Amino acid sequence: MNQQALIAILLLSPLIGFFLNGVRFRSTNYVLAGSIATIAVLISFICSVLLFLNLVDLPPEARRITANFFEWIAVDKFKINAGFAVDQISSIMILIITGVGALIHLFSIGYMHHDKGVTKYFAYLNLFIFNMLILVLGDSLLTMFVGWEGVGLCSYLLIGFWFNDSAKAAAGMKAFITNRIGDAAFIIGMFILFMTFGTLNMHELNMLAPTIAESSWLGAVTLGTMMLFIGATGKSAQIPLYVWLPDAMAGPTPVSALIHAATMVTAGIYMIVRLNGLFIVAPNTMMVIAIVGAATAVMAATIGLTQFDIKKVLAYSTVSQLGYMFLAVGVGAFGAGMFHLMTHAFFKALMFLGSGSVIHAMHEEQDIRKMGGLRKYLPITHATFFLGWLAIIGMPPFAGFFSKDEILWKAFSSSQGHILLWAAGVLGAVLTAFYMTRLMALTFWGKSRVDKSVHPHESPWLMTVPLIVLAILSVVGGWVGIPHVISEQIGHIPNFWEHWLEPVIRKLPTVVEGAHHDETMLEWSLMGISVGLAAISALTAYIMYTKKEGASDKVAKAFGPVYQLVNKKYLVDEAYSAGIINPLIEGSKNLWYYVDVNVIDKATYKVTDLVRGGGSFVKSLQTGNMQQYAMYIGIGVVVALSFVLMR
Amino acid sequence: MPETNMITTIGAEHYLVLSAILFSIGMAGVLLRRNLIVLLMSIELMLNAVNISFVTFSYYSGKVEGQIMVFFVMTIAAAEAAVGLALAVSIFKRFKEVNIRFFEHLKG
Amino acid sequence: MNTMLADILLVSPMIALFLFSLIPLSIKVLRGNVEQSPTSTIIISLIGLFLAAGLLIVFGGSGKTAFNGQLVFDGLTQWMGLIAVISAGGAMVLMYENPATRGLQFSELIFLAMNSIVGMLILVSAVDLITVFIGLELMSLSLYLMIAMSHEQKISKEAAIKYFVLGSFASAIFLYGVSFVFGSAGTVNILDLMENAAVLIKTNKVFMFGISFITLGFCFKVSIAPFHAWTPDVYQGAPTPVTSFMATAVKTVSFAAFLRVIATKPLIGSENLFLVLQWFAVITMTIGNVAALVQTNLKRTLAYSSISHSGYILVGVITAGISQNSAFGASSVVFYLLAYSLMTFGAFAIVSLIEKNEGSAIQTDDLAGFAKKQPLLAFCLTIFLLSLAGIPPLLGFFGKFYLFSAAVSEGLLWLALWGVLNSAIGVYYYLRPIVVMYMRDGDCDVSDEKHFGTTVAIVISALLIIVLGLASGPLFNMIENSLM
Amino acid sequence: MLSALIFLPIVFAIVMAFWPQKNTVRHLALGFSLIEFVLSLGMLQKFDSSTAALQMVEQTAWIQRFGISYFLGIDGISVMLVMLTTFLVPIIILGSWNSIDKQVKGFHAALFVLQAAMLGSFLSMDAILFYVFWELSLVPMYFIVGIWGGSRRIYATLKFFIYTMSGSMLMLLAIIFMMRLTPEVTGGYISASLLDFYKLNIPFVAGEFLTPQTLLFFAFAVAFAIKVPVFPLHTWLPDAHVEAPTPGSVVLAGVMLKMGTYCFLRWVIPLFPEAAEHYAWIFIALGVIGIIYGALVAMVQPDVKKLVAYSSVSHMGYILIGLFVMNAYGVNGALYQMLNHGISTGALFLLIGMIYERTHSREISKYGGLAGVMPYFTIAFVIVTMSSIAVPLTNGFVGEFLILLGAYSYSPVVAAFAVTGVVLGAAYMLWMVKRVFFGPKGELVKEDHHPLLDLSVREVVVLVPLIIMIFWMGIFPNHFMDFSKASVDYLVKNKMDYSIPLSPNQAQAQEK
Repeated sequence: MNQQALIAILLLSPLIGFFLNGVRFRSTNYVLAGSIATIAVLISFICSVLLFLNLVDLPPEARRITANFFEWIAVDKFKINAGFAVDQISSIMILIITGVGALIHLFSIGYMHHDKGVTKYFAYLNLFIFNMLILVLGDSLLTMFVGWEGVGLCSYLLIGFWFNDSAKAAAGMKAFITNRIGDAAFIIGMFILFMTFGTLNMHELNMLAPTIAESSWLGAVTLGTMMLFIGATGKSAQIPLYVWLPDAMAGPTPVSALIHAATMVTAGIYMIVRLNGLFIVAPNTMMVIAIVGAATAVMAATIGLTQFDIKKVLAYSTVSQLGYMFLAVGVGAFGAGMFHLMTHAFFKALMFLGSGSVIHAMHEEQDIRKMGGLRKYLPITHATFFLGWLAIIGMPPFAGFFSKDEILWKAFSSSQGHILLWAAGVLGAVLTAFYMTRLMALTFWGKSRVDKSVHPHESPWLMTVPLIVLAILSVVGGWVGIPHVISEQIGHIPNFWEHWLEPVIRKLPTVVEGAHHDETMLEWSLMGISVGLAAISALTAYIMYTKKEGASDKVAKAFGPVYQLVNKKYLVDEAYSAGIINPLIEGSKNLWYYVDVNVIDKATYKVTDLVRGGGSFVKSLQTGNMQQYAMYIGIGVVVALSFVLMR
Repeated sequence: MPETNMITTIGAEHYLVLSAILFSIGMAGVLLRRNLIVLLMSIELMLNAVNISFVTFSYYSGKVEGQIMVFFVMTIAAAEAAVGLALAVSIFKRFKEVNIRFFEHLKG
Repeated sequence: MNTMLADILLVSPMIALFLFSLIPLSIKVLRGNVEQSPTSTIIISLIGLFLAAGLLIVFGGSGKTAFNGQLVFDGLTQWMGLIAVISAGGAMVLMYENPATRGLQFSELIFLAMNSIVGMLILVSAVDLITVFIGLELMSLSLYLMIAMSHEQKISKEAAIKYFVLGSFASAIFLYGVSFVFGSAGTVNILDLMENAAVLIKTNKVFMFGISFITLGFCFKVSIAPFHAWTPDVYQGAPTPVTSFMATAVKTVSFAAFLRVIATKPLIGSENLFLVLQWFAVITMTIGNVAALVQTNLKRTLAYSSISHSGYILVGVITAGISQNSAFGASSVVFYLLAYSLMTFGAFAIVSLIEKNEGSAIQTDDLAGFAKKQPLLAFCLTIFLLSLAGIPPLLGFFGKFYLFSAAVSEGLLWLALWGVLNSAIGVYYYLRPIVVMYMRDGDCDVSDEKHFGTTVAIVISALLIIVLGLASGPLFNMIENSLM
Repeated sequence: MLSALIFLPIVFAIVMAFWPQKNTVRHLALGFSLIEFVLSLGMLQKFDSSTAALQMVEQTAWIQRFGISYFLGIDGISVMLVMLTTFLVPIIILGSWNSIDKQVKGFHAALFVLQAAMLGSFLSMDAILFYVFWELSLVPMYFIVGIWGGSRRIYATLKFFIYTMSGSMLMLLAIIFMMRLTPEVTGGYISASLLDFYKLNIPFVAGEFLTPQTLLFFAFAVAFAIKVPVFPLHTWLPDAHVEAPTPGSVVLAGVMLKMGTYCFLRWVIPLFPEAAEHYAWIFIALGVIGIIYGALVAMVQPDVKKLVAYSSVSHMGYILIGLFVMNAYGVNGALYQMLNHGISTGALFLLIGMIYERTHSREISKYGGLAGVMPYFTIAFVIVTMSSIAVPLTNGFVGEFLILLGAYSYSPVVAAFAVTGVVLGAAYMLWMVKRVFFGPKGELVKEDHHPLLDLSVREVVVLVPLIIMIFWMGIFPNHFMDFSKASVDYLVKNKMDYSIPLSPNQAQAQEK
């Protein structure tokens, strides 16, 4: 089949699904709605696979399929096509999006079947897939931005899906507005790049990027990429714009899995990888990205330690993992970043869906303090969740291990790397292991604290099948990118991942010079440190939360105010509202009251009053006494005469 | 205008000054007096001042038109007096009042 | 004999008017002081007016002088005369249908009105200052009586006496000025004055003295501040038809005479007088507008509005005075007066219709609900007021446009600027009645008297304001060509 | 053709005024407005978008003495605004089907006169003719607000009228002054033709305020700035919008505000290019202030209509910036944003009108949870909101993006400030949406005595064209921009020495 047609079908299929469900959004026929939506995404998935196979057939340097459907905006030199490109990077993304997406759609049929708005829900979900595909396929920054904002919109709609709850609607709004801050910077970034390079086509931008790294902070590339990165911090929930993501858990759980774990939130990383040719010549930006990523990874992880809402824990975990990815791209490990993106998509989607299954079973209960011992009620969920847990804490040979290890190694060894970045990464890993284990322990293991009225039960197959598939992926997903050091030991399994991405990824040199053997040793030892620490951490958590009742409280008490601070999420939200939002609203009220009402209108009234005052004055001269009138005439005559004759 | 000597002969200036004084008196009357009839008289006085001025100019310039104009002015003054008195009479009949301070209802 | 006949033909409009004015009065006398039906009176006088207008059109605009250069019949005479006759005719229709004026003495009132019009025609055609004075007095004396004689009303008497005293006072000032002009120049004929005025103005202070007095006398008649003070009181006190008569016809002819004196170019050659007039124009516009803003009485509002319009027209008169070899300024004045007369007449006509009984003071707020009861009349009043405010494409806008473009073309930009600023103030009080009519609930209606004639006159004026507004170009050309 | 476009509505208005049957007035009006729309489509079909030339020129002498002519013409700058006007009127009539219940005939007559005046201002190529239409448009609007408006309608309508009138008075004087200058370029006779005005070379001295070009520039600019409205002159707008009946608000926001920005493009920039360039920073700064100020103030409005009114101030700030950066991006974007704002804000006002008809309240705090009660209404509202806050693939994005791009190429600082509007715009709109549609059911939504019915068929018919336009213009902007591109590019390139080219046969016609 024609490649362009494939791309068109890929894109349009979810859109058609959206319309089919959208026009009958009040229907409660969840089977029909779910089937339409799932089939639409499945079609896209098939197209993605076909495109991927087509791509594989092409020679590595020519692996790029483009489709220009029409000219979108054309003003003067600014010409943007509705153009889409499938290359090595985007092909992986569309596979993840449609693949994981299809699974989550399937899961949703089971999860949402009791909801009145199920058709609307599926419509939104399809719309999201459509926008996400535009985001990843768009071959220029602007077309990407279309999807970028589009997914934001869907996220807004889906977070606020249960709009009758004011807090949920507010969470949606918060997500949109926070993202808008990033988007504003993104727009400026596009302008800088367009003014510098005369194009927004990402392929061309990568080509045109200078070969020599730009050292100035105010260089066009540095500024431009910095702005794009600020955009990414909004979409991918990094410091300082991450605050929306935990609140976004107000949406239905499959949405959290799809949008707020697997796909949308990774858009920032994807964008940077897509523009790696550009970012790599802006070392300052790279440094900022790495630092922000590392900081976010650690900070979000610490918050994750203290949360009791199952989805909140996962949300902070997502923020933390996204931090990892930024750390990766920040140190120039674009391939590793993408790799972690993919594995994370698998295991985090799995965990979210798993949590969904738990919540479903627990009748909308999300507090892990009220769970415990669910293993026996939810065996499949537990098993799959368990695999996901192993993946996320980076236990070999699960998916997370390979990608996380790659990132840590690059953070240490790349020319952009630094030992502190590595240390932060390891700290993050340790914390992750701890809170994830805590989550497992409190939810599935130990004694049941389940309320008597609740009778947990395993979810139907519609929900467990996606869990199983994702669990398998979480296990094997990492095997496509086995590092050399390991593959050398176990039989030279080629690193498909690196090989595949090689033509489109620019690499930074490794600074750890020296003999090949030393490097290998180093890599092994670093790997050992991180895995070992993580394992210890996980074990500690396991003991603390299953074996020793009350140990956690003691620890919490020991930390006292620090614990409180972390539990309250470092009071960032409060600081934002006290420092920015409330002053803005109060200030605006004052602006309205003082400037509009008291200055401008008052000034207008002053003018009218002046005129009216003049009128009253003239009126007061008009006394009705004719002699006074005659006097005016006399005065007029005298003044006029003296003026005429004197001068 | 013939040469005149302020001190020895009575010249145009004297007449004109007289006319100006009369005119001013009339003006002052209009401005200050309260009685309607006196007001009418003051206006007549002003017109007559004009007449003196006309005659003076006519006499000293040797042009006769000025004197003719006086006739016109006198006629019109008479008509004006007639109208004025008619108004005054009708007002007095109606209101029993000739003080012009009475007529201050229209104002503002 | 031939010159005699020619002269008589030239003044035939006045003669015709005078003869027709006698008819109703004679009938009344012959019938033993029994008032004949007002309808026949008004018909006879309207025929007279039409005849006069026709004669004015036929014999008027030749540029010939009559009676040894006392009267001149040129374009200015013709246009201003026609405007005056037509608006006076309209005012007479109002008199016929207004309860305050249509009484036992209707034929006398009409007689006075007709003779006032004769005075007006003399005024517009006079080129000799004494003739000007005669025309002025004939017009004014009739007018004093017209104001006073309508019924036993306190305020109309008061208005009459105020107008009379101040008017005579101003006449005396005017006349005093004439005597000085005569003294210094040896002539009072404007055409003769033109020849040596330029020299006299620079050298002779007595002449300047006289000219200033004359100018100020005119300023009184056309209610230029600070000589305007009589206007609101008299306009308010006089019966509405007479007010309409004063505000349109009288003002038009006064301006015509003013224009004729001033536009005799050298007279305004004095820099100082020129400046004084400019300041007067500014003060007049301002006073008229700001005072109208705070009025509640509709007639008084219109009176102040009339003052402000005098200010605008004075700008045109000044322009006409200083413009070299161009009738642009003068034409703009004529055009503006035409527009002004139509819209002012219309506004007063509607006020006249609304007056329920004698002496009811119509407040602006009383108009509430008028649009519901009388949509056509309300629409017409809207047209008049918008035209007064200068909203295109109505006639008033083009009047202002010509006036101000004439001023700009003569370098009087600041006067034009002040004029437009004032128009913006004016908008407020012109919109007020519209607001009240359309946007407030009430039960304002016309009085029960018959009002067919007035309605027709109103509708015709409104139509003329729209049509002439759109066709203002050719009209202006006609005026300008005839004034060349 | 163009004359027919302008005068047909006047004929309609007269017919309306004398139409004997009360109950068919609305149908008649709708039919008339559709005829007008079809006519304008015919015009569009004849329009040649490849040239910057003035087309379909009609010129007849009107007031020869002053070179004032009845001179109509259309080019790329005006064509889409004409279409916007004819497109919105049928929608307005259908949208006000039930809300206007007194003096129906009068209302529609006023609406048609208003339409004629607006079309006239867009199509006039003669200064005085333009001024006539410009002022004429105030009168019907004045009545629409004053008669059919809310409780403070008289205050609002007077404020509207006097504000606008004060500005245009200065403009009249400036026009007169410019006409005085034309003999230099016409060979001796006065002309009010815009084409002759373009030829004028008015002296300009940078930095000195009292030079002709600067003064004329400000006289025109202030008049238009009041209409737009630009920041410190904007206070009439919220009052007028809040008090106006729904159709009045739609016309006001949809078309009348565009008259101001259009005239900046048609008059101010080409006539006084040096002054415009020299003082552009003032207007750009005011535009930026307008964006931020409008957005902030909109955020705290308790009345939903006032919120949208202030959002207009914010949006018009964008357009102003786009115009005064005077590059192809900015101007194209601004012109496009005019259309967008017309459609999306028009739609917002219609939607607010629909809910107002049901509840008779616009207070945000009394709503809440409307989405559960009126889902279709909510969908429409959210779509329009997205357009208003410029989400890609809706019309608003294209215009806003191009304006920002233009602003960036003028000065990155301007773009940096202007871009805050992107955030604030989302904030105030979504916060309003949240409070009105989401959350627990509010006081008005809960009440049983007036059941909140979802959109009727008529209302759907009103909204669907607007929503179609929102997406059509967002996805295929070229379909619309192509009409104006030639003219705008020509203007931007030749702004220092601008004159609309005439195609040969038109030039001949003008010779005659």
